[in-house]
Amino acid sequence: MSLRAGVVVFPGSNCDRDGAVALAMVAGRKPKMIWHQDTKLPPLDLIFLPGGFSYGDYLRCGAIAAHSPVMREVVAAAKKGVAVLGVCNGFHLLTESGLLPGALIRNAGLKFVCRSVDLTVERTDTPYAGRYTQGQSLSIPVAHGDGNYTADADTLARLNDEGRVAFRYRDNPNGSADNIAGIYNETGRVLGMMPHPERAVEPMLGSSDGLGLFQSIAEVLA
Amino acid sequence: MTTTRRRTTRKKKSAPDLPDVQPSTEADGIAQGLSAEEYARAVEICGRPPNLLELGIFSVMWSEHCSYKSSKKWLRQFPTEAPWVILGPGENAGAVDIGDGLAACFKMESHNHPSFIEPYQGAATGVGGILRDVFTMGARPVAILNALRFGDPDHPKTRHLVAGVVRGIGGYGNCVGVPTVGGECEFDPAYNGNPLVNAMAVGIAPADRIFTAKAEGAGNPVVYVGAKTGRDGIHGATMASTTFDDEAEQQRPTVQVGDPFTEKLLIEACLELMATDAIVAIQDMGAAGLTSSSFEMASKGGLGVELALDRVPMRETGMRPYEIMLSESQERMLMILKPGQEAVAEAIFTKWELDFAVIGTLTDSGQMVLTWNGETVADVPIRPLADESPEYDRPWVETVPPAPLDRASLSPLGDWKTALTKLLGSPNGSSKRWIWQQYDHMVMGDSMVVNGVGPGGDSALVRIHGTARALALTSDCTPRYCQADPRQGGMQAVAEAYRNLSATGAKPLAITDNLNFGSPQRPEIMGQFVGCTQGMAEACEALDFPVVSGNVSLYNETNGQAILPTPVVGGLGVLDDLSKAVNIAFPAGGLELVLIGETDGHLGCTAYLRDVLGRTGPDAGPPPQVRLAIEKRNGTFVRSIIGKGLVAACHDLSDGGLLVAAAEMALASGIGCSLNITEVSAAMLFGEDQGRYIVATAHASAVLSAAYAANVPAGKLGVTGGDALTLNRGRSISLQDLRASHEGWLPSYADSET
Amino acid sequence: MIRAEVRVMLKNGVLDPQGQATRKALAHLGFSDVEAVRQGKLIVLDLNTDDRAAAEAEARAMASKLLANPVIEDFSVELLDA
Amino acid sequence: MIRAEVRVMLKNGVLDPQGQATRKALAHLGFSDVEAVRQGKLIVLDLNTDDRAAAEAEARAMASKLLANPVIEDFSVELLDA
Ligand SMILES: Nc1ncnc2c1ncn2[C@@H]1O[C@H](COP(=O)(O)OP(=O)(O)O)[C@@H](O)[C@H]1O
Ligand SMILES: [Mg+2]
Repeated sequence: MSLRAGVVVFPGSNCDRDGAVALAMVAGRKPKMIWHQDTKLPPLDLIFLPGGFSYGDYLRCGAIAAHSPVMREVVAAAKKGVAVLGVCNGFHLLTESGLLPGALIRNAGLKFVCRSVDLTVERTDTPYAGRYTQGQSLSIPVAHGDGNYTADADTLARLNDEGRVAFRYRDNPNGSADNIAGIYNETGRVLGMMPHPERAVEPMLGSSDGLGLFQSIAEVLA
Repeated sequence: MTTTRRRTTRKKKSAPDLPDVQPSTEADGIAQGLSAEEYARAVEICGRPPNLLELGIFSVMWSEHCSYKSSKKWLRQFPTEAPWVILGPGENAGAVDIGDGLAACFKMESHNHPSFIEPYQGAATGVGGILRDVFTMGARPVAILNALRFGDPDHPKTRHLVAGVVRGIGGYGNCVGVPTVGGECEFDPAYNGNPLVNAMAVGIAPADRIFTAKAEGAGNPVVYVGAKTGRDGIHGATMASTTFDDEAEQQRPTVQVGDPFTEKLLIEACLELMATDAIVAIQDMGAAGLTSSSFEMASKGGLGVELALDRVPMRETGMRPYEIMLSESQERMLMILKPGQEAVAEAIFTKWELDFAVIGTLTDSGQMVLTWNGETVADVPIRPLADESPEYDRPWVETVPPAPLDRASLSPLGDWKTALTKLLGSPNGSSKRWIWQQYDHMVMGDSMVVNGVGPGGDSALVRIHGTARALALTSDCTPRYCQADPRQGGMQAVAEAYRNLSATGAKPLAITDNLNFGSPQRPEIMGQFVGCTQGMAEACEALDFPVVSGNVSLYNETNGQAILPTPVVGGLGVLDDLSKAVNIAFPAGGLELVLIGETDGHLGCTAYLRDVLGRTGPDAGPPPQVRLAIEKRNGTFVRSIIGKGLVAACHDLSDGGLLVAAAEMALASGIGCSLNITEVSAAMLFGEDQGRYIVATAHASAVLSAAYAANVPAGKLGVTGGDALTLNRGRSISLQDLRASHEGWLPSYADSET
Repeated sequence: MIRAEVRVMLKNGVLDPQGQATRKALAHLGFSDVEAVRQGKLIVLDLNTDDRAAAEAEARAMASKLLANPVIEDFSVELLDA
Repeated sequence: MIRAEVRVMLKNGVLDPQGQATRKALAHLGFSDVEAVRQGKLIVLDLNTDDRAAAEAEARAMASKLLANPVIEDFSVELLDA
């Protein structure tokens, strides 16, 4: 079986095509593009919430999109165990819709930052990280103005204790608490991360380190 | 969603009461920027004094910005044709064939004045405007470049302008999801009162489905889409100087604010509609908004147009026809649809939550007729207004280039390491990473990384999605050369773009330009304009590198202090096999370095003179000569050896000459080099002779014999390796020190508070 | 018509990078007795109603549903006359 | 210590894309009688002084020098007690 992936397109999404290209590379077929006003999801193994500026990131990043009709379905699907990967603006959506704890605020440097960063793989026993090794260093780009992860002390302690930090920055580009670059939900099937693995899937893009994430998905979820 | 819903005006006025329809006088004409003679011509064309609304139309259509009245004569010199050119100047953007049935559409535009008033919004709306020029043609935008010029870093306004402009460009480009892949950023006191913000956009369209602004078919509906119209950017002077001052405060024109989110929706909606068969013609509403867009579409088709202005979606209450016609609200487009296609179009725009309104029809009357609540408020002939738009042959005086430098008068070089460090760490020579890291330069997943390096090379490389080809993109101009010798400076801007493309292996195809100058009413400024355009035309001709689009920005001066003549050239090239692309970074140690081209040691007008010796202006001598036949020969040679796979890295020599180029190559990868240079002098190390490249190669003898065969001067320069830059096996400077200087200046300048 | 103002501020304890940067910038401009700066949002709503109690309830509902993020922000609502 | 609040709003007539997007989003959520939404900034300053007149003058100076952009924004200042 090949991976049934869906990429949700919100007004203002702009990494939807990049995500679809990366998923097609590993899935052997094109993912379904899902419009934000859709009220029913097709059967899917993975829902990809892409980066970009949904609704211009006006008001708060991801806030308006989190209330779109399709997000109700995404939340319901996630609760039933469907895997959901939110990258960048997709991570904003996951926190805004309550699928992941905490919030992402303005970068500590106040500037948009687009560059490659080094990440440490914190955990490999999830559908996203099986192709990596514990502690492996990945070079993956970030591109965001609001990627500064914050949560209250209890939440941070819980994330750390329960091993729910997916990746940490080796050189923190945005001031995130505990160098958090990505986190899982309780089951490890929902992952939100600021770096863009879909921008690191072939040497021409400067790194293929993101490919392992998509390969893991294809292997485990299909 | 508004379709044809009527807005109620606060104070309902019937047309005859509107100030807009009162007859104008010559004084009104002059107040709106027309000359007495132009006003007389307007009266003649109308057969009566135009009313104030009509006068507004004449005034914007005949403005320098829309009519190119001072520049037209000189723009005609530019070569605009080549077998690969699909559309030359005259449309929203130029288009060239890039293979695989695809076309690249591209253009550059300035937003200098708005960026000075409000740096963030000025720069942002500049990006928005140039993107619209490109997707109007049916091309999906794939890249943005930005060419920036600021005043003296120590001038009290500069830091704030740099921060605001860069944030604005990023704020818009990042949000619409088009990568900003390259550009320029220079500082000079001549821009203290007048920074330059030029933005270039590049898009890709199917070569056989390019949309134009030529209206066809009387009776076809005229449709307005996008954002609503507000009082943004209505020409301040015009408003203030007419009798329109009741409710003055309320009607004050406002700064244009960009809405990149709406632009993103507009891109998607327009491209979706373009994939159907509904559109006859399409035009974005740029400068002079609805006036120039409707006017141009009708005049290109030889038709008339009738618009019901009360149907225009409006953001504010109480707007009058004059304001609607002259508003420069952003993110709006005008289209002519095929009959009966309104519903198809409306459904798409509704899906993207954008305004859509049928506001008029094409006619065969040849007149532009505007109505307001059913009453005619303007009726002007289109053809005569377009045909008789003024054209001036403004008086000009030729710039006399300074006498050659007396080399003996220059202080001796001293320590080359100090000079190199200074050049690499000067405001102009420093790395612009601080800028491009604030731009999403990777979105869309086609920005190429070669030898481990993305931005910062000679040209940006953008894969043509789904193909094995890539576009190479660059923007170039050396204003200090243009000031000293406009003709040579104009040539050099084109030649440098040609070199920057060639240095990646790409075949240079065509250019766009942005001609930024002071007031054309001063003969010495006009002389700069004439000289620069002559030089550009010669270079384009000689290099087979035609001009397919461009923009002119005049009157860039404050208190009689003009900017340096700045004809920015945006170059586009194509690589047929992207795997053959190279960039400036040394990929490994142990490679040999070969210098291509001839070195005479020209020091006039160099960065060395300016940044190390502090000599500028007439004191700095003439710029280096551009020898076009040699440029072409050397460029062709470099492309051929890259194409044969003989080259591991390549960089052209520009500001700072040989040593700066070698240092930039080393810094890009972190691999050093050791150079052998017989004469260690400022002239040899830092001279800016044109037509030169450094090539790193594992096949030096093949490169040298190919050069010999092609009659191209070439010689071994050194080898790569280590972590320092070493001269003649003697003294060296560590890359770490060079990097500290090169990467240090801009962040420490721009991020400090005072 | 009733005008409601929703004031959204970061919760105490949540780092405010913008406020901090503003404080530094003010200090550089010579405003030396600024102890602390917090930056928030002001959202002004024009509501098509004349019922003040309903307007307030509605504004609070909008704030808690969309305008503020309860994880990091507090809000307050004030009514003005439009 | 005196607390001053600087309210910064876009001038009348200046496009407010954030406010517009928020209004649409509220409508989608079923808040149908929202006529208009404008979004501004609220900057809360804690000033190390007890002189209310001086505090107000200082807050105004900060607003016109840094906190508001006079080209597109208006501001107002209000004093609270900290
Ligand atoms: N404003 C800018 N935006 C993006 N990139 C920039 C900007 N300014 C400079 N750069 C990048 O920095 C590098 C050096 O610029 P420049 O010195 O003008 O190059 P060159 O001399 O090769 O034309 C180029 O890769 C250029 O694209
Ligand atoms: Mg170059």
